[in-house]
Amino acid sequence: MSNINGLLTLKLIGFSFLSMSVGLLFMGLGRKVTARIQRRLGPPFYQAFLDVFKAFSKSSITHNYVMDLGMIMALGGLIATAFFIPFAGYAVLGSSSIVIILYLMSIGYLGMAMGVSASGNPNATIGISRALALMLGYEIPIVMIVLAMMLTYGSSDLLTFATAQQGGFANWHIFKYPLGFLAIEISFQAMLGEAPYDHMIAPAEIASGPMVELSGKYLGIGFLLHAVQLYVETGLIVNLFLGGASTWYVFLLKQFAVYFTSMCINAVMARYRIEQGIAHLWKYAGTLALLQLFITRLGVF
Amino acid sequence: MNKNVYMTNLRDERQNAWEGILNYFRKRSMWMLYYCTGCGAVELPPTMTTRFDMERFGMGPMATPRQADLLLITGYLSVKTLKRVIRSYEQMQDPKYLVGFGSCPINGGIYWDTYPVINHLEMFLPVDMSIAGCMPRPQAILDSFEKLRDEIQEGKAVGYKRYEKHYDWYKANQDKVLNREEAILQPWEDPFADKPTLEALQAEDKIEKGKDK
Amino acid sequence: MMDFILPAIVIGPVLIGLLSFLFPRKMQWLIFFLTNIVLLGAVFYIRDRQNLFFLFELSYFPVNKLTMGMAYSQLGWFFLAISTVATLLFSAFSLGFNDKKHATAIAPLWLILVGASNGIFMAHDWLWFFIVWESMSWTSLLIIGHGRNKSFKAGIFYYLLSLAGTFALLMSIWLIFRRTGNFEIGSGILYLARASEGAPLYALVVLALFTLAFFTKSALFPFHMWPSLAHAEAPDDFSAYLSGIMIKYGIFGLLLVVIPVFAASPLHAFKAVSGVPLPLYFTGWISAVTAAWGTIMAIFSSDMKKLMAWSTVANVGYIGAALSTGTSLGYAAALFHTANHMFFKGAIFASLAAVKYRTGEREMHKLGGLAYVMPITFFTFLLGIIAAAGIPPLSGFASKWMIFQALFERKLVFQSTMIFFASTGAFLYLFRALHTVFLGQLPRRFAKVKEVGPFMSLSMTGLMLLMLIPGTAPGTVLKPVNSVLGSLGFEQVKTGWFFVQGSTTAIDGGIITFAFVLAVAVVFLLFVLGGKKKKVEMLDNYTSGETPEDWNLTEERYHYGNKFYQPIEVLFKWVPLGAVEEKYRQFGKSLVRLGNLIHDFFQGQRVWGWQLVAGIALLIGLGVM
Amino acid sequence: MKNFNEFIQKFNSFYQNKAGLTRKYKQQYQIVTGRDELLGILNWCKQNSFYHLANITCVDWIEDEEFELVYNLWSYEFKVGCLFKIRIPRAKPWAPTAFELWGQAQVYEQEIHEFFGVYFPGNPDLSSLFLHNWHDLPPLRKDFDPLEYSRQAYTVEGLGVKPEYEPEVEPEDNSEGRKS
Repeated sequence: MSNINGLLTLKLIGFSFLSMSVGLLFMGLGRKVTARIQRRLGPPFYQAFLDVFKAFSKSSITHNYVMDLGMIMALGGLIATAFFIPFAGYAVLGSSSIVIILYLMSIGYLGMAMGVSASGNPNATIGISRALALMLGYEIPIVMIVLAMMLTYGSSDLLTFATAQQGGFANWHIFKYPLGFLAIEISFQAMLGEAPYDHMIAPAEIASGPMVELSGKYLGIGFLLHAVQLYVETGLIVNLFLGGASTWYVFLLKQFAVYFTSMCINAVMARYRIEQGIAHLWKYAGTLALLQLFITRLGVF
Repeated sequence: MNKNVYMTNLRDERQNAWEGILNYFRKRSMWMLYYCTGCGAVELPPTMTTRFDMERFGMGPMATPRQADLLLITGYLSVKTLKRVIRSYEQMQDPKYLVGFGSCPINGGIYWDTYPVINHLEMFLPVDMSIAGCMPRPQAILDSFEKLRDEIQEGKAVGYKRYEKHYDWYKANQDKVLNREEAILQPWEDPFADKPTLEALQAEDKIEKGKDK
Repeated sequence: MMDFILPAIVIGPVLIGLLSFLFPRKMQWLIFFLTNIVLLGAVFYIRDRQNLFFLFELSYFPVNKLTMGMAYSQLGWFFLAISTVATLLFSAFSLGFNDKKHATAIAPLWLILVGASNGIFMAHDWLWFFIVWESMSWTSLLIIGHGRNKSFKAGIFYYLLSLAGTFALLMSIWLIFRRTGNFEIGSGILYLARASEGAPLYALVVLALFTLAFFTKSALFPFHMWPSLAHAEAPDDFSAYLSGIMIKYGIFGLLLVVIPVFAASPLHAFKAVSGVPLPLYFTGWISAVTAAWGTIMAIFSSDMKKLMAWSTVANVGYIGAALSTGTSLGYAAALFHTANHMFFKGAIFASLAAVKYRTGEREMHKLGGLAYVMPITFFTFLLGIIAAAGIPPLSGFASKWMIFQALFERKLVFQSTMIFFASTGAFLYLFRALHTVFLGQLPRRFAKVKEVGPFMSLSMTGLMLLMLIPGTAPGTVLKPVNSVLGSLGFEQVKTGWFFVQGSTTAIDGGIITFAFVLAVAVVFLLFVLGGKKKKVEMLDNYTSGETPEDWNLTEERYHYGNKFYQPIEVLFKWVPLGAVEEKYRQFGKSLVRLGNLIHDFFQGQRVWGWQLVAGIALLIGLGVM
Repeated sequence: MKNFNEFIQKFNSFYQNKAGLTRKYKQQYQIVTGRDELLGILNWCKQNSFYHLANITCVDWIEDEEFELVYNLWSYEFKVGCLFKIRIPRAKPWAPTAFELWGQAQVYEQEIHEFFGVYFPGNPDLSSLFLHNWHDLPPLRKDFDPLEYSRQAYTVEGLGVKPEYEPEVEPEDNSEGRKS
């Protein structure tokens, strides 16, 4: 509490815009990647910025105060999470506890879920119920991996994990915890809601689920939400497995590498049914993570 | 010169510099909602996929009218679908643009003389761009979108403002076809308005047959 | 120091309760409320007066001089304080809740219960402990029953389980008394700790009996099903008390007896798994299973009070898991979560009671959209579920984080995974409750529902504050917790007002809140800068261009609330979730059968024949002897 | 019944005077009968393997002043289709409902009622299915003039639509813009 001052406030505001811009940049690049896989030219890489700017300039509808509150709370919660992600070895708040990150992310989901289901459209709620059901699938493997790391280092600080991997490729956790990395890659796909775990959006089935009633700036907030989510989750993986980074461009490159993999999978996969998706996550990601945790636990004995 | 002009773009709307900047973003990011009533939608997949790739202009399909900027009417409109189109259009948020595909929304197309199909969409909703042809080819579609983008940048595609300004006029036209209360040619007098039972009808039939004999 | 303030706190409410039977109902609730205000003052008056006691001699016991009574203890005071604060808020709520239409006659009984509850927390010896424990049990039975048949059945079930616990308690007390010769709690604990080396079996049996007693009270596995019956069927305003405070007696008991024994006895007395004594390790697993089980059951419930009762079970599981680590961090986490759970679950039940007060409906899928007409209730519930899901910056996060730190200190990673599963699941069922009750579409019949009255709103606002403050400044609760730990002889947790040091890292509630508020402010700025927004009515929704009236559908069908997590239900089809209940039911059936047999023996058709045979056998037997 | 010939024999022996069975194409037969025998024969056919009612249509024979109802049946057993035709007077057209034999007949009859005005006593729902707010003659009757209707109902002249507003701008501006 003592280190709150004007400078920190400015830094945090800077970080909030950084996280949004990085996410938006990735979204544009991701669309480009998908387009190239489909042998198209694709939109320009800054397309996501145009989209968001346009969305904010449009007029919009709201159903009630809960919708406004929910959307603001969602993006606010996720940006607050982004503050805890160490960016290129720099934790702006001085703390980067992974437990905080995992729990603080939920406020984003809660806000989103609350905002869209206050719109009164049943499609939105169906999407939310799918997203939450899926959450039960991917959170468990992630937590097991995180616990395995915590076992090794006796710390739950993300920055500690990142700094521990410095000094060449061989130290990266991707080689130290290969099973864990696989598990978290699968979970990451579900976390982002990309194929084969895109039941939440399902445009042709439930009219884009949670986003069905979002218009104008609400949709813009929805886009930013996805952008910040991208920043947070890729940042998490880079810090956990890819050795963090000491310079900002290396960090961004690594983050993009993670997202690139995900987009490649997304471009060629079909969608699971919901319970299949959860079962799949538990079966594969869960087993891999459990094995990883077991191995690590035995090593520590 | 043209005395038969019924619907005209609002050209007197002055746009300031800020609007000009916004228009740039609007034209570079158009999200479509297509109302697939007729055969027109069949030309959209080629427009979107590898060969023509609409996405390079920032255009893409959206699931609901709330999210979309561009409403495509891809084919004929019957009175019953007109009602849904109006609802969808009114659920869209400003600025919004409406594009009529093919000849059906222009003048009824090959359905111009049928009883349920409306002839001119412009009487009911402000059309920003019409694409002639039955059906328009992807080239024509892309060309028209190019034109629409230019009009957006110049501030000419302001159908939504027209709709707002002349809402009474549009509403009156919509009401004329949707809330019709009287017959147009000849009112139908249902001979079975009192809903007789089968037995009653059979008995009546017997009597008539007896008469014949 | 012999003082009459302790009996005033304990016996006072009982006497006032008995007296208030004479008054009309409306007055009873006022008396209840006023008494609680006075109690709050008294409780804070006795703060830190360590050597306060009130004992009386039992002179009719000829054997040795036995005393019975109450004494101040730091642990007891902590429980006393948080429960008194919560009770005051609940009583303010009840004052508003019990109008002409909803009034129940439970106020005097509730006062007696408050007295008994205070007595438990201030107990000096087993005898007194047992007396107040018993009176708490039957009073709560009467309250849960409150003259309704279905409720009474639930109450009986609760009471039977309680009774089993009471027997276990009585037996363990007797076992200790036989060896030590007195009823003092402190000396009993010391004796048990010493016995754990010499006679480990004896110590284990006694501890197991105690644990059984406290598990039944706190609804840990396999006694996890009574809250879903009792909490759901109890009077709506009382459910908050039941779920917030009464479920904690078991936790208090564990902290009072079981934990100190393990702490005082040497580690090698019981085998240890990763630093945890085996019995405690076992309890930890039971707690983790309880947490997961309660979560899954909550996900499947469609009755909002039942759902929250299952959630209570899950939360007690967290507390139990934290206690079972046997570290001071664990005890602090357990105490912290106990306090937090008291407030957030109280808030949740209070808001649900407010919903029921206005709508009379308990099935979640029949409700919906109430946030738009009952904002205060909605915010209470919202903050309650944020706290319950352990989302920062509310109170639940700090305590859940501490629970994880405690589990991690012992490297109990698999238990942690289980607890985390429960925690994620908590998010699922809590959001479900939020959506189906408060969001979605408002049914037409509830369109004219209004916010609840000033007393209830005020009480709920108080509960909201009590959830917000410990989240930002955990020190407000952790500092008293530290003094409890100190008095029990444990190491204290490093904490400031905002800052808590865990085993792997430290958190700062102030920083988290600041970051969150700042992020929300940035987003709010963006939101304000964005284009114009227009408010549209609820049913102006995207429905493929159609309006529901076109399909002749009712609005109710559009509230997506029933079978909310159907995919998960499909996944858990193979888990015998009702197995324990089924076992109890079979046991009950065989008891009935046995009863029928005895009944038949005396009153059946062949009664003469049986009695003749028995008589002859008896005669022969006597003759032989 | 083993083959379709047997069916024909039986049919002829039962309904010789009431209905005529003729072959139209290789796999299509035609039964022509009257309104009174309709349900009985339909029922008999259903009992004897023609248990699929594909659809019901109506033909307007305006010169004969009659409507023709065509029931399209199919037998999976014989792989034979059967057109079942009755004629009813155009002035007051009604026919008994086949709803109790085939559930799907309800919708077909509803549609025929809407587009031809044929009444089916016993059908539970004869409300409007496709047309919106219709007050004219049923539109598929041959005495209905769709061209004239469309002209009066949907064109600018027919609706009497006034200009949205008088264009005040210069004519040059109009010429470069889009035409209406």
